[in-house]
Amino acid sequence: MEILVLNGLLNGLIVGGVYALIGLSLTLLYGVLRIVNFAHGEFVIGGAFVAYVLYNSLGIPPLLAMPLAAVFFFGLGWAGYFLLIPRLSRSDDPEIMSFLMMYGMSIALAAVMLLLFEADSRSIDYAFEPISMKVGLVYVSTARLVAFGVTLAMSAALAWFLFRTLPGKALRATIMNREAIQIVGVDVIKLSAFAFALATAIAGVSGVLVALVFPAFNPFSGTDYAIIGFIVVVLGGLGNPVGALLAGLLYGLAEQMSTVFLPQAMAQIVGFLILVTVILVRPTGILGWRAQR
Amino acid sequence: QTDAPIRIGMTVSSAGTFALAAQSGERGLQIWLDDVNSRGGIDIGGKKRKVELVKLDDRSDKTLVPRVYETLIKDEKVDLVFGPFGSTLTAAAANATETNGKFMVIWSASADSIYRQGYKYIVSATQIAGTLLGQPAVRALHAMGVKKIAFAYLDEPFPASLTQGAIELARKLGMEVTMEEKFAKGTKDFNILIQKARASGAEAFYPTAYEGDQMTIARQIREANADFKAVYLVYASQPQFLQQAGKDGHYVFSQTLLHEKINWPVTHGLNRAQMMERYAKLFPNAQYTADFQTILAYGAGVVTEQIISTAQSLDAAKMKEAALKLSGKIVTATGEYEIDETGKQFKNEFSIMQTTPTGLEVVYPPPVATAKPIYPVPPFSQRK
Amino acid sequence: MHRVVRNEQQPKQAGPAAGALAPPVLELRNVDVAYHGDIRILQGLSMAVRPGLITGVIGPNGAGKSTALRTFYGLLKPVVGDVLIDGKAVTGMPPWRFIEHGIALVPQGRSLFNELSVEDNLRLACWTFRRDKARVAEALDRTYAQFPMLRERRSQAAGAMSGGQQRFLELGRALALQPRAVLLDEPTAMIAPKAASEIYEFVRELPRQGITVLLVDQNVRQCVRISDHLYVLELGRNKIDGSAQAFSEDSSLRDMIAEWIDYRIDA
Amino acid sequence: MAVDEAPSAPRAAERRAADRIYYTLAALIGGVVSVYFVLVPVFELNLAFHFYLMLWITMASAFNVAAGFSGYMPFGYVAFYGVGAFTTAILVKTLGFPVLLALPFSGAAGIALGLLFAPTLRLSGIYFAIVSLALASICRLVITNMPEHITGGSFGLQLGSRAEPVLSFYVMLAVMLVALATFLWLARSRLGKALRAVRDDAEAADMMGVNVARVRLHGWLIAAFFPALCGGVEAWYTNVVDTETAFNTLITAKTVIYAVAGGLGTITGPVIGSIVMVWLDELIWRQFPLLNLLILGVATVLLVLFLPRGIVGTLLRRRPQWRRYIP
Amino acid sequence: MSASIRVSGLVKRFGGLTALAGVELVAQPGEVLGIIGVNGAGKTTLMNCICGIYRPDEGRVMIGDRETTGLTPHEVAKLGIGRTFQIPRVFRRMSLIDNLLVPVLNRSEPDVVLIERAESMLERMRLIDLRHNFSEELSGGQQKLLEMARMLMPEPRVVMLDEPFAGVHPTLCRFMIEQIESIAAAGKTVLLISHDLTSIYQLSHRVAALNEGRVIAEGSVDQIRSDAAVIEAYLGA
Ligand SMILES: Nc1ncnc2c1ncn2[C@@H]1O[C@H](COP(=O)(O)OP(=O)(O)OP(=O)(O)O)[C@@H](O)[C@H]1O
Ligand SMILES: Nc1ncnc2c1ncn2[C@@H]1O[C@H](COP(=O)(O)OP(=O)(O)OP(=O)(O)O)[C@@H](O)[C@H]1O
Ligand SMILES: CC(C)C[C@H](N)C(=O)O
Ligand SMILES: [Mg+2]
Ligand SMILES: [Mg+2]
Repeated sequence: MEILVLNGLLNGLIVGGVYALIGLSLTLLYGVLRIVNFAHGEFVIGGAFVAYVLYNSLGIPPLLAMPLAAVFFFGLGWAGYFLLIPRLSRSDDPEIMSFLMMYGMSIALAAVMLLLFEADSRSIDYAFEPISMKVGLVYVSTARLVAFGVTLAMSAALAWFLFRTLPGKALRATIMNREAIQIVGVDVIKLSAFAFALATAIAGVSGVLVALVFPAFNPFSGTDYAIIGFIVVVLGGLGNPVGALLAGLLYGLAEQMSTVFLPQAMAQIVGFLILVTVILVRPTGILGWRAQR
Repeated sequence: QTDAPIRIGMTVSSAGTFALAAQSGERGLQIWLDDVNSRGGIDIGGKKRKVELVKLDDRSDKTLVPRVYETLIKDEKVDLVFGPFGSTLTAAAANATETNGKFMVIWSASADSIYRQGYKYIVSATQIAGTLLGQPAVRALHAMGVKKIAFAYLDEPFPASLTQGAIELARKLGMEVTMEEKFAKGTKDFNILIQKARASGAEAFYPTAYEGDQMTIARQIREANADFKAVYLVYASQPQFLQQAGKDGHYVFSQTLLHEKINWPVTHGLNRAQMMERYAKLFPNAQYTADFQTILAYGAGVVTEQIISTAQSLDAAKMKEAALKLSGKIVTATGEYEIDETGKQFKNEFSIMQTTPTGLEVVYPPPVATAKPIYPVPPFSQRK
Repeated sequence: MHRVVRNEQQPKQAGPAAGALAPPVLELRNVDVAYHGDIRILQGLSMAVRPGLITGVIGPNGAGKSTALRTFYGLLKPVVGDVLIDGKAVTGMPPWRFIEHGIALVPQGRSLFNELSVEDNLRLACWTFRRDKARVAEALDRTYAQFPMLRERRSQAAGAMSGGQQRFLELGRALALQPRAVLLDEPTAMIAPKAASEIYEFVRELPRQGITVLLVDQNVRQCVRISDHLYVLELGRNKIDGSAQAFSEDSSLRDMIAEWIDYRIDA
Repeated sequence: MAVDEAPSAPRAAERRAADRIYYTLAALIGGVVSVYFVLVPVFELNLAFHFYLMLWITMASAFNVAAGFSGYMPFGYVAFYGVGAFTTAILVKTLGFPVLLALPFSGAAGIALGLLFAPTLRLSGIYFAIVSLALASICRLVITNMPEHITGGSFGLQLGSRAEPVLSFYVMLAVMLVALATFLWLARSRLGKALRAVRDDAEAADMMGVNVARVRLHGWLIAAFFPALCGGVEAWYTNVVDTETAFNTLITAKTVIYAVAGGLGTITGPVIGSIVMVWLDELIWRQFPLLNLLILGVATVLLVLFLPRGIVGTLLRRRPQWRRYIP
Repeated sequence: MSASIRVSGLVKRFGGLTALAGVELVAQPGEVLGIIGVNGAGKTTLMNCICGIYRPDEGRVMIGDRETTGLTPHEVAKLGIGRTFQIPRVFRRMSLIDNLLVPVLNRSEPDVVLIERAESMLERMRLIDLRHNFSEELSGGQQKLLEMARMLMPEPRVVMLDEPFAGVHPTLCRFMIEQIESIAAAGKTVLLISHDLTSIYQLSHRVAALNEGRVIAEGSVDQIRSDAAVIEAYLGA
C-alpha cells in the first residue's frame, strides 16, 4: 500500500507540474489579454506533434525538441496575434467572443492536425536510458523526471520574469489597467503580441512534455488539456501565476491520490469536486484577490 | 444488360474518435465494390446491377448520425445501408433506418444491446457480438496456465462488453479475478492503475481500451518496471500500434482478424491474400496497411452480395430472410458467418497473437497457431 | 480689441497671449469623431494647445471634452480631420508613441497599477528609456524631490493610497519623463478641497517649468482662473474660444461663463 | 444625439407605435416559423434536419437567458440537456412511463438541477463558467457510475420501438414555440429588466430594491428548464441516450456559437443565429466532406472577427433606435 | 412619510485597516446632513454600511425606528432608502428608460405610468434625447445625472448622495441643488457627501466632518468652516 501512495504522490507532483505549466500559460493569456483560449490544448498537442516529427524525421530527441518547439510556437503565436486579436477588441464582450473564436480555432487546428497526422494516436518511440529510475521505493520513468525538472525550471524563470523584470511588471500592469499602460508609453500591441507568443511557446513546450509524460496523443486530445488548463487557472485564481502553479500541483496530486484509494472511474469526480468546493468556499481561487467581472 | 446501380449508403467519420477506424473500414468496402463491379455487378432478376457507394460524413457524432441516415434514405434514395463504425453510432443509426424500413448491414458494432432492441432489418455480417469478443484471449491465457487475472477497462460500450464477457468466462474457467476496474474516458495516466493490478497479485493483466490508451498503458507498464507474466492488449497487433509502440509492445498478447498467418478457406469472395493484393493496388498511398476493420468491412460486403443475390430483391424484409437462410453457410476472409434472428453474429472469432522481438505470431487457437506462446514473458530487466 | 470667434469652421484664437505666435504643440484640425456607427460625437472640431500656456477646456456634460482629449492622445481615431504635433499630422498614431513626442496624459478616472508599488509605477513611466539606468535613477530622484510624499511611500502598493495621494502619483508619473506638455482630464474631481487647491497650484506652476498644459475641468472657476486660453465646447463643437484676458474683459464672454464660474466656492 | 426634443403627448403615441411594430414583428416571425415547421412533415422534407434546427433554436434561445439576460456563461450548459435526456429515458425504459408523461419530468429535472447548482450563481465571469463545466462533468460521471440496470452503463439506454419521429417532431415544435413565447415575454417583463440590471451591476441593482438572489434564480431556472426538455425530446427522437453524447461538450459549444452568432441579448438573435449556422453547417458538411471541420472552425473564427456582436447585435449597434422595435 | 437615520458606534474594518472607528451620527427628517472629510476618511464606507452593502463589524444603524443593521441592500431599499454612487454605477447595457425603471420594478403602477414618469425625469436632466441609448454611451457627467434621476424615481424617504456633483457642469449642479432642496423640504432625510463645498455650504443644515473613520467635528456650516481641526485636515488655509 505505501508503495502505491508513494507512487501517487510522486506522479501527482510530476503530472501536476505539467498541468501547472499549461495553466501558467493560459493564465498569462487571460490575465494580459482577457483571452479565453480554448485552442490552448491544440497548441499543446501541436507541440507534441512537433516533437514527434522532429524525432521521427530528423532524429532529434525530445529534450532538444523543446527549444525548437519554443521558437516555432513563439513565431506562430506572434503571427497569430496580429491575425486574430486586434479585431477581437472591437466587440462588446471580448472575453466571451475570444472564447468563441478560440473554440473555432480549436476546431480548425484539430482539423489541420487531422489532415497532417490522421486520427490515430501517436507516441514518440523514444526512451531515455535507463527508461526508469528507482526513487526510494518506486520506479519513476526518466522521461517524467526530466519533464518535472523542465517544469520547475520554466516556472521559476517565468515567475522571475513576471515579478522581477520591468517588462514582466509591464505585463502585469497591463492586467491591472490596460489604458494606463499605453499612457506611460508602452506599445501594448507589441507587449500583447509578446504575451500571446510567450504563452503559445510555453504551450508548445508543454506539448513536448505531454508527449514525455502521457505517451499517446492524437489531434483531438487538445480539448482535454484545455479543460484541465482552465480548471487549474480558476482554481489558482485568475491571472495569478503562483496560484496556477499551486493549483496545478494540487490538481495533479488529487487526481493521482484519488486513483490510489478509489476506483479509477470515480477518481475524476474528485478533481472536479475539489474545484467546485474550493471555488464555492473561496470564490476567487486559492490565491485570487478579488472577483473580476 | 445493366440496370440502375444498387445504391448503398454509409457514413464515414471524417473526424472524431472513430475517424481512423471508420476510414480503415471504408477502404475494405471499396475493395469489395471494386471486386463486384469488375465482375459486372450483382444479379437481380436476371439483370446485372452495379453497386454504388454513397457515403456521407458523421464526424463521429451520434446526434448527426440519424440525420445523415435519413438524408441517405430520403434525399439520396439509397437501396440499403451499411452501418457506421462502432456500436455507439450504429445504435443511433439503427433507429433511423428501422423507422424508414431500410436494411442495414452492420460490420463493426459488437454491443449486444443493439440486438436486443427488436430491430427487424439489421444484420451483423462479420462483427462478433461484444460479449464473445474478449473470450478467446481468456481461453488462451487459461491454456497457458494463468490463474490470477486483473481486468481494467475503459467505460465505453465496446471495451465494457468485451471485458464483461471475458470476466464471465474467466470465472467460469476457475480463474481468480484479482481486479476489475473501469476507468473514465479522458484518463491519461495509468500508472496507479498498473500498480494496483500488480499489487492485486495478478499474473496476467487484461486492460481494454482504444489504441491511444493502450499505447500509454504499454509504455507505462515498461516504465514502472511492472513485470506481469502476461499482458493482453486487444489492439496490440494493429499496424499503427506496432509502428508506434516499438519495444513497449514486446511480448504483449493481442487479437486480430487480419494477419498473413490467418487464412480462412473462403467460400465466397476473395481470400485474405487476394484481398491484400487488391488493397495494395487500390490504395498505394494509404499511410497504414490494412487492419481488421478493413477486413471486417470487406467481409461484410461479401456477405451482403450473397444476401442480395439470395433475396433477389432489395426489400428489407426479404433481405433479412435471406440473411438468416445463409447463416452458417458462408466463410469469408474474416471467417465463418453465423447469426440468429436478432441479427447478432456468433462466429468470426478473432485469433490471439503475441508480439515477439522478431514479429507477430499466432498463438491461439491451436489449429491456426504458428508458434507456442512465450509464457511467462521475460522480465524487463532481462530484455535487451 | 480682442477678436473672439464664435462657432466658425476654423476658429482663430483670440488675444495676444504669450505663446500666440509659436506653432501649437498639439492641434486638432476639423476632426469628426464617432464611437461607433454613424453618430458623430465631435463635429468639425478644431483646437490648439499653444506652448508655454495652460489651455482650459470647459463645457456642459456630454459636450465632448473627454472625447476631444482622447482624440488628442490617439485613444480615439478621428473619422475625418487631423491630429497634429508641432504642425505635423500624426493622425492614427497609437497612444504610446505620444510619450516619444514629449506629451503625457492624466486621464479621467484612475490610471494607476494598483497592485504595483509606487516606485514600480514610476519605473514603468520610464518605460521608453528603461535601458538608460542613469536616466531612470535621475527621473526617480527628481520626482521624489518634487513629491516627497511619494518617496515615503515608495514601496507601498499604489492602490492602497488615498484618492488625493493617488492623484499626485499620477501627476508624478506623467511628469517623470519631463514632458513638454501634459493633458489633464478633471484632475480634482472627487478630491478633497485642500488637496484640490494644492493640485491647482501645482498645475499653475507647470508652464514656468516649460511644461504646456491642457486642462479639461468641470471646476470652471479654477479652470478659468489658471488658464491662459479657454475653449468652450458644446454639442461636440467649439462654441467659442479666446484668451483668458478676452474672457475677463469682453463682457459678452464674461457673462456667458459668469454663471458657471460663480457656482463654485473654493475653500 | 440628433433626435429632436419631443413633448410628452407625441412621445406616448410614438411609444405605442413602437410597441405595435415590436409585436407585429414578433407575431409575423412566430407565424412564419410555425407554419414552415408544421409543413415540414407534410412535404416530407428532411425531418431530422428540421428537428435539430428547432432543438438548436430552443437551446440557443434558452442559453441567451443565462448569457444575454443574466450575464452567466455556463460552459457546462449541456448538464441540463443530458439530465433531461436521461430522465425521460430512465422513466420510459425502466419505469415504463409513456413518453409524453415522462417529458414534463425532464423539465422538472432541469429545474431541480438548476436549484442544485444555484449556489454557483454568486460566482461570476470565467469562474462561473469553469465551475459549471466541472459540474457538468460531475453529472456525467455520476450517471456513468450509477448501476447499469438504471442508466444502461456506458452503452446508455435505448428506447427501442417507441420512436415516433413525426409526433416527436411536433412536440419539439411545441416546445420551441412555448420557449420563444416565454423569452418574448421575459424580454419585456419586469423580471427581464431586473435580470439585465443584475447582469450589469448586481450591487447597484440590489440597492435599487431588486432581490438579486431571487431574480438570478428565476432567470437561471428558466434557462435550465428548456434544455432539459430538449434533452428529453431528443432522447425520444433518436431513441438512444448515452452519457458520452448526452453530455458532450460539443452541445454546449454549438449552443454558445449559435447564440452568439445571432447576438446575445435579443430574442431574434439566437433564432437567426441558429438558422444561419445550422444551415451553414449543413452546407459545409455536404459540400466539403473532408474539410468540413476545418471550414466550420475557420467560419467561426471569421464570424467573430467580422461580426463580433453577432448578426442582430451588429445591426442594433449601428441602429440603436431599432432596439425598441426588434424583439 | 419620513424617517431619520441614526448611526451609533459604527466600526468597519478591512483587514488591518479600520475604515470606520466608531461613528455616531443622527440625521432628522427634513434635514440635509453634509458629510465632508479627506479622501479615505471613510465617507463612502459609512454610506455602504448604512445601506447594507457592507455589514458593519460593530455598532448599529437605525432608519426611523427600525434597526437595519445586517439587512441586505434590497431590504434596506424597500424601507425607502435611495442612494447614488460616487463612481456612477449605471446599468450599462440597458436603455436610459429601463435604467430608471429598475428601482420601481416592484411597484404596482402600470408600466405606462412609470415610463412616463421616467421620461419626464430624463427631460429635466436633459437626457431625454438619449432615452433609447444604452447608458454606457453617456459621458461621465451624464452618468451621474442618470444616477440622480434613477435614485429619485421611487421617491425615497431617505436619500444618500455620494459626490453627486463631481464632474457635473455648474448649470446642472444648480439644478441638482434645487432638487435636493425640494427633497429636504418635503421632509425627507438627506445625507450628502461632497467635496464640492458650494453645495455643502448651500444645502447642509448641519455638517459632519469625518477623519480617519471618526467624526471630528459636527455642527452648522459656520461652525465647521471655522473649526480648526477641519481647516487643518480638510479645508486648508
Ligand atoms: N472594499 C474595501 N476593501 C479594502 N479597503 C477599503 C474598501 N473600501 C474602502 N476601503 C478603505 O477604507 C478607507 C475609507 O474609504 P472610503 O471609500 O470610505 O473613503 P472616502 O471618505 O469615501 O474617500 P473619497 O473622498 O476618496 O471617496 C480607505 O482607506 C479605503 O482604502
Ligand atoms: N463609449 C461611448 N459610446 C457611445 N457614445 C459615447 C461614449 N462615450 C461618450 N459618448 C457620447 O459622447 C458624448 C461626449 O462624451 P464626453 O465623455 O466626451 O463628454 P464630456 O464633455 O467629457 O462630458 P463630462 O463633462 O460629463 O465628462 C456624450 O454625449 C456621450 O453620449
Ligand atoms: C472490435 C471493434 C470493431 C468493435 C467496435 N469498436 C464496437 O464498438 O463495437
Ligand atoms: Mg468627461
Ligand atoms: Mg468616497
